[in-house]
Amino acid sequence: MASEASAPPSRSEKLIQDAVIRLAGDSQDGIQSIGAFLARLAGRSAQEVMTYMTIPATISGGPSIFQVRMGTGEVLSAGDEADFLVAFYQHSHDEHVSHLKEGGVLLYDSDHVELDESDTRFLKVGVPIASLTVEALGGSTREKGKNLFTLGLLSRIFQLDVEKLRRIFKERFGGKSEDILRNANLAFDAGYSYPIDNVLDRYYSFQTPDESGEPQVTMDGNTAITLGLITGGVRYGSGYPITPWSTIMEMLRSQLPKYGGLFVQAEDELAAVSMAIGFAYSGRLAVTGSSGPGISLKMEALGWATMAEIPLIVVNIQRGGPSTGLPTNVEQSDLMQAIYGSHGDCPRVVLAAQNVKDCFYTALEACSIAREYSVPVFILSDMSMASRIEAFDEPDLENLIVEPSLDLEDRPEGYKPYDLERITRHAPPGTWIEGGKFPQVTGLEHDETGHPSANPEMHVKMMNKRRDKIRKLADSLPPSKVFGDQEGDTLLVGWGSTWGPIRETVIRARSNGEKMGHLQIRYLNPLPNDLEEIFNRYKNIVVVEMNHEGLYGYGQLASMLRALTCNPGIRSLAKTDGLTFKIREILKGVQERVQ
Amino acid sequence: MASEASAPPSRSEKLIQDAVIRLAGDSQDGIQSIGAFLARLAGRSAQEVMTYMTIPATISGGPSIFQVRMGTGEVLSAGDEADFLVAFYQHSHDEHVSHLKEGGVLLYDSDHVELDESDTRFLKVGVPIASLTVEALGGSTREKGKNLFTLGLLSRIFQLDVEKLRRIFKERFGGKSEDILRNANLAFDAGYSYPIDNVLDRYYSFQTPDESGEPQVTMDGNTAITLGLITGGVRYGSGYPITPWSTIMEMLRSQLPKYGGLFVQAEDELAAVSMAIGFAYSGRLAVTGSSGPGISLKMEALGWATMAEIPLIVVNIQRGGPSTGLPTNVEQSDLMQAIYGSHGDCPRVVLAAQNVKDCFYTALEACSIAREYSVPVFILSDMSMASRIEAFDEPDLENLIVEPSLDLEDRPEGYKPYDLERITRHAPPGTWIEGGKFPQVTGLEHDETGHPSANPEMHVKMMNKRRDKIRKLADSLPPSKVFGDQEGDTLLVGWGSTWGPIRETVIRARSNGEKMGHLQIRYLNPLPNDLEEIFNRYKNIVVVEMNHEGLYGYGQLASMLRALTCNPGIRSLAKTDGLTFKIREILKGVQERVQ
Amino acid sequence: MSSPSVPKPVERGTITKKGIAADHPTWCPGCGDFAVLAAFFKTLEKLQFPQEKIVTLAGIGCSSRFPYFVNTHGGHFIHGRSLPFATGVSLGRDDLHVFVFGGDGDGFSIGGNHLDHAGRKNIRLTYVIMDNFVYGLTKKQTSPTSPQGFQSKTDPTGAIDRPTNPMRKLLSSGATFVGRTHASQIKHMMSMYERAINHDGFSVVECLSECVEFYKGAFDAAVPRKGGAFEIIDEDEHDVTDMSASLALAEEAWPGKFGVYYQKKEPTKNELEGAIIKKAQAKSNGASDLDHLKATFAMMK
Amino acid sequence: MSSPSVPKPVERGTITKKGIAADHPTWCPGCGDFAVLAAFFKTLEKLQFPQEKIVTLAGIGCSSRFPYFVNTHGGHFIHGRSLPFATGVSLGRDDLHVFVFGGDGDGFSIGGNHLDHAGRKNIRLTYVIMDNFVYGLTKKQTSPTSPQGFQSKTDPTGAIDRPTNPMRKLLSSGATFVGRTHASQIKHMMSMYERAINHDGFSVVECLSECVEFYKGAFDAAVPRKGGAFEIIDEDEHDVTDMSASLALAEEAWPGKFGVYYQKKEPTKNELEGAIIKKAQAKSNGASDLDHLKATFAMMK
Ligand SMILES: Cc1ncc(C[n+]2csc(CCOP(=O)(O)OP(=O)(O)O)c2C)c(N)n1
Ligand SMILES: Cc1ncc(C[n+]2csc(CCOP(=O)(O)OP(=O)(O)O)c2C)c(N)n1
Ligand code: SF4
Ligand code: SF4
Ligand SMILES: [Mg+2]
Ligand SMILES: [Mg+2]
Repeated sequence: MASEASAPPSRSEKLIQDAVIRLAGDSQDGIQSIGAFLARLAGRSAQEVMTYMTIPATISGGPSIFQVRMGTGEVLSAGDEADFLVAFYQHSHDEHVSHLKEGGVLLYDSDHVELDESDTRFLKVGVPIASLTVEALGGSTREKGKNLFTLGLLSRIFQLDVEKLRRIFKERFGGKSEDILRNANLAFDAGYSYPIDNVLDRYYSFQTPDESGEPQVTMDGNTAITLGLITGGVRYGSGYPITPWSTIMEMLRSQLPKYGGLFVQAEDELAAVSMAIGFAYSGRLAVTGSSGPGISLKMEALGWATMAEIPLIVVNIQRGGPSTGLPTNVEQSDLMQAIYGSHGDCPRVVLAAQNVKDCFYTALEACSIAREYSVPVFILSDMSMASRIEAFDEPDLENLIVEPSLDLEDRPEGYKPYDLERITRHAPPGTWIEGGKFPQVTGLEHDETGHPSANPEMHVKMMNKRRDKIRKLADSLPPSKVFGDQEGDTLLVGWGSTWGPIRETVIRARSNGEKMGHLQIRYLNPLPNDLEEIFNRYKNIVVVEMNHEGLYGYGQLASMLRALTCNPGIRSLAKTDGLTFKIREILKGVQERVQ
Repeated sequence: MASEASAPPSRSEKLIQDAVIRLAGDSQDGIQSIGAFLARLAGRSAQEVMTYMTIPATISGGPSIFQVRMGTGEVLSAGDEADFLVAFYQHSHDEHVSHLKEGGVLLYDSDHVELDESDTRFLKVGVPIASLTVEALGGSTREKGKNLFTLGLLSRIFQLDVEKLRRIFKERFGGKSEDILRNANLAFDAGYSYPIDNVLDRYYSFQTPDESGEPQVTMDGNTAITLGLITGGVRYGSGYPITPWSTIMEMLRSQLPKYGGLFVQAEDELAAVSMAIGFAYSGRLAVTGSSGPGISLKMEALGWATMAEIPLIVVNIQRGGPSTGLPTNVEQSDLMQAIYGSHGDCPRVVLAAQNVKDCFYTALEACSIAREYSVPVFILSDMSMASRIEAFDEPDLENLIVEPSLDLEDRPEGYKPYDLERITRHAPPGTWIEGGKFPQVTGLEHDETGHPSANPEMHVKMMNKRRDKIRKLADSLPPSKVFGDQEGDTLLVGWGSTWGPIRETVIRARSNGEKMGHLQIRYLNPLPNDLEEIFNRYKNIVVVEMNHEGLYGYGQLASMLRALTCNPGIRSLAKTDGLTFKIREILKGVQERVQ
Repeated sequence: MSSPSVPKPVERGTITKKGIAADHPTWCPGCGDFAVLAAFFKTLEKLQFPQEKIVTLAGIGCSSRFPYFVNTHGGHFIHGRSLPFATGVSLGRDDLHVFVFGGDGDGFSIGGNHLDHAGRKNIRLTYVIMDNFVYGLTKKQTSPTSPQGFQSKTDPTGAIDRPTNPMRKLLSSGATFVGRTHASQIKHMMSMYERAINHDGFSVVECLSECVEFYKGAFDAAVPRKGGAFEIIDEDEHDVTDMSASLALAEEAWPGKFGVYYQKKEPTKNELEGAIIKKAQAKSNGASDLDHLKATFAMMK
Repeated sequence: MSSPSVPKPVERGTITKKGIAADHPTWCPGCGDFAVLAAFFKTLEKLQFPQEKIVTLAGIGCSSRFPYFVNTHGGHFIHGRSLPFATGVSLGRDDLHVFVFGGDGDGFSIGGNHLDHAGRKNIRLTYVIMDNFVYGLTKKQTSPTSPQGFQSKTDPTGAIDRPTNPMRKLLSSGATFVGRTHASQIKHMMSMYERAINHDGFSVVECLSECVEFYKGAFDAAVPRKGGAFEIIDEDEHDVTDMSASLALAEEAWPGKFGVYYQKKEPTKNELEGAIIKKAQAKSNGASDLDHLKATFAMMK
């Protein structure tokens, strides 16, 4: 919608590339579902889409928003400002009107919202949403259905594909009572048929996307991680509820039985990680996960998994810290802990997913690394990706799926669980060992047979063994890919969910003639081998991350990169306000840090 | 003893500066007590002393050594090689003879040890220790008393002050049955009167020390920490047993009641840290502690202490990691965890003690920092210092002691537990607040009154508040002191118990004409402000530490210093063989790393 | 989010409903926890402890938000560790009135071990478990007290694990006062709180408190006006000092009985530690901290 | 340190004392744990499970070194978490025979909560608590079962906390087999192990096993040849399926009774999860993993 929104009125149809629509109401109003329907529709229409939502901090619900950005071009972030604001209540209006672009469309429920007449910054469209919904549905529903009424309005305004939408309703409500689906359609129809053109002098229409490619799937980041794990062969796991990790364990709990597996809700996170390690020791690739507080509780057992060389996947959906912190806000402040949180020198693998699609592929990759290197692998995601919906090309499941197998083949005589000559491959219990000498796994320093050893040289050798395999992984990584300028003034470096905003920033800066590149690091431990060389090609390196600049003025990744390269050109752009980066924040921050 | 040992025999007395005596036997033989007696004697004679011992890895005891280095000069490490080896058994001989200097004295129990006649590297002195002890004590004692017999022998050889020793026996055995003291004296006398000059052609005598200074106290590192805490005003604490932390909690448990305080053995480390936080919240400066595995379990609650801004002292007596690791060996591999182990950006203070004396002063300082900055303070020590005995000048207790007080004075109206304008000072429960609005402490992000707030700016402000006070601490630190050359070729940097070996290395290198300095960092978080400037004065910086060089070739402190300064001259000399550094290891390591 | 709602400065010395109430609770309308709070206020009004000596502590959960709603010194700790935290407060400051509130997940799942040990140590404090048979704050997962068959997000086809028997667990811990009540029975609740508070030792009350959002009707079987039975223990029949009898009561079928299951005066850890201190200090005859310290150093010479 | 002492290659198929013994135990001479090990070997010899299907797991402590001394697949985990670790092994591999060994500190102190939850979940495994009333490995601190008055390094003037009642704790957990025995009574021990192993569910046996190093004579009161009484439960009198009766037995004065306190067949979590899997798979009529995955993705379109 971009600049068109402020063009002079003319009852006409405008072709737009993408639009940012913010729905603001209360969490009970079902605005999440309008958002989800729109997102799914976009996915089915080969459009790009990205959503963004807030969760009310109070238990009993409260103000909440859902923002959808959909369009034909590449959608990289949820948008700094909205082109379209739907305000259900006065407080929704008051809180969010500042997020609406000048010249944007302000659609409000005239039953609940009163506007300042003199404000002419926006195109104001009042619709008595509440009363019309009640009227359409026959009064008994206490305004329930407002969301679908609004979706009807939006469908009219944006000329959305109504048939596709109805199909989505059917799929969604099909299993429930007939009434529900009927009411949904009634409310939708009422909105769709509202004479919006009396007040809005224009329809919008998205540029026709290219629907020839792969079919798209639409899901949030936690679903993508879950499906990535299942595709990668995870059939067992254990966890304990915590926001925003819970939805992964809930989905695994309901999905795994079909695949012959199971997920245990443990009594706490200490038990959860221990059970997952038990599964892994028994020969089943397993997952555990949590968010900050629960991850802290897993640190001791994770040290065991490193020491005993057990494959394990650990998911951390980061939220605002420290301590209980900001449970429903985003932050990327658990990176150092993922690498250094257990006592002792305790190498493990840390990966970070950069968008919803990548949540799927990172989970998949975590499975193969865990298996191949017999090591715990962290997957870092965060609050913002957990519930953000995006569309992406359906993965090639036939080729990607890994059906897990349990290798109980006899092992030859002299089998060593901690052979110094090779990467450890445990023989799960149930395996016969020729000669009848069975292996031990242990958290004590040990010799090759798994028996305790305090021998100084053995300790040195085993420490190196555990380190060397991670170095081997580093050697096997693909070359890091820089987007944009391959050398020049400034390289923006990020990790995790900042991918979209950074990418969009770089596109914008380059279109202004700046020489800028973007490198998003997916492998945080080990770091790729080629970083130093890449950094040397730029005058400035700015590391963008959602954590605190700490004592010395550097965010967590920035500190690590300085330690790695001793490149004094590394600058840090770190913030902790619990919100995702806006493009203009990055632009400004980079400007300030770059000479 | 040094070079004299290999001088040609002549029944004479030799003045020596110091001697390294290694006693090798089984842990049941009481060799620890000979060592402790010698150390105490040295302390009372204004001599310097340092001990070193191993703990058998098996439960039922087993081979064990105790090494004492005592003398008149500065004793900085337990000594690379022994001047004197006492071998009780064949295995003691076989295991340890390689640690004896060429030309050193090999004193062995001829009842148990057979020597290779042809080996002429050492001065061999065989004494039938076992049978003579049994004979002296009347047979019923199953060789018990061999240790005191041996102490008698040593007293004769080194011309020790027998009267002082007898007084020490009396203090030690005085409380027990008469028999025990009598037997001790009998065994000692038998050893002392053994005609050692028939086989050993020389007596040794330490140079007369200067006894005019302060009286000395002799203790191990864990005792020093305990007494430092008590001097600093700690009266409450909670812990759970683990080697090598247990002796601190055991001593606190028995000492604190006298001071009106108490120490709780908790059900686990999670409870221990929580109880300690409860004590602190109730207005009592409190301590918790553990070693690696237990420290990992405390990470979540420690995050709360940072967030709620609660003063707390956390002691970590490091041992070999990761996981259960090498429970009875030394390592310094928990530094990163102390700084980064909790989820979120979670600033806290980390101090490291560098020798036994410093264990006392570090504990004392930790108390004052915790109180002043209302923050958790880590004290890092390690296995080698925990049980190592040293002598040092008695502290000026009158001036150092802090008698704890509970401030329940009324607070004025509008009192804020998290005032942004000042460092948080909690009002403990029991405090009346004028106006009757009582404060909350919490691990959620909060406003100044302690109530939850998810406001983005508030989070930013509070994050800065928690960080800024640690920066303030950095600003208040004394200038870092470099020993030796204040600029030049090489600066050796260390932390913790490597102080002695590094210092001795620098002394030795400088006496060979090298321009070398030594900086031992006691403040690990925050790091002192002047490091960068100091580093710039040297061509090479070599960071010496007992942990692993990790993925990128740098130990934990080395990584931190590289991140801090981006000084590419920083090299890392890191090792993890579970043993303390030898001087020659450091010399060689530095040589290899320095061009 | 937090506009403290104390209306006027409170006078020191009298506890009133107004003075003891802090923020407006953020619980869902209809949540049983409101009644628990109200009954607690009334009990405090009756007992009239000095307000500054009351301290309310909690772990994490809907119920654990309790301290924010009470205008006393308060602490909102981490999930499952409220008891050891409170143990520190109680042993550190025997002059305080220490209250702990929390949910079934906080108390029986992640915090289950601390219950056993605070119980056997007989720490002087009062602990109220607001049991709603579900995880409220994290939005409907199975809790250790969820009955078999309960459909939650983590047991979409119905819970299969046998639930914790709360009374058996509490009795087994060694707690010296164990009571059971229901948030819909204000008077009974108040009498339980009062008796628990007046008990000198570790007192714990399980209070069934309905989560209207995620487990509506969970406790109807114990609500007379919903056709249930609220059966109260007859203390003429039941000897509250008889552990075996109390354990047998705990085995009764759902919804079981309400009231005091067990109460026995045993020395508190507070007393016992106090005695150790007294003895240690008596031995040294009024020596100062410095004297003690010097004596210890003298032994190191 | 570890010279594996298996003398000759073992033939697949028969469990012998020689084949099942691994390293020479590093326990102190005279430690009760030797007898526990010996009785375990004998029981295995009798039961003749396939050796490769036996797995011995443990936490940390003297007793927890057990797996090193048994020549089967084994795992030496971290302190207090052996049960959740074993839960993963049992649920991951229902074909295995899962054994867990550990001490009183490991089981009742740091690991106490896991006991409650493994018990109520009725995980199929056998757990032997080698209770010596003291912390052995860390050299004589008070354990949760140390009696009051016991002088340890952490209670130099005698323990003051009331100890855990092991039988009450185990019964309360919901374990479906709870037994008690004594390391000095080899035959009784063997019968307990055998019955525990044959029980289909979570079976736990407390075995008093003397620490000769740090708590000599702790159990003399239960050793007939030292003048004590080893009283065995009369199962004609005691109904092992009656929880209240079992709990009452647990209240008897020291040294109490030995034998089976409780045994009841309840569905194991292994079975119940198996049923969920079966049902989920029956619904989809032999669909492959790929089919399932594709179907799920189709819903996301
Ligand atoms: C270590 C940790 N794990 C998990 C969570 C997430 N969490 C918060 S409250 C809660 C359980 C809530 O249930 P309950 O204790 O029964 O309280 P209720 O909300 O039902 O009152 C959980 C799992 C957390 N905050 N910290
Ligand atoms: C997390 C953690 N805390 C503490 C320890 C130290 N530790 C090892 S064994 C043990 C207790 C031993 O007692 P018990 O479980 O009764 O076994 P026993 O040695 O008596 O057989 C302790 C505290 C540890 N290894 N890990
Ligand atoms: S979710 Fe349930 S327990 Fe929580 S406030 Fe709402 S009704 Fe109460
Ligand atoms: S310390 Fe005690 S429990 Fe441990 S091996 Fe020795 S006798 Fe056995
Ligand atoms: Mg609950
Ligand atoms: Mg024990």
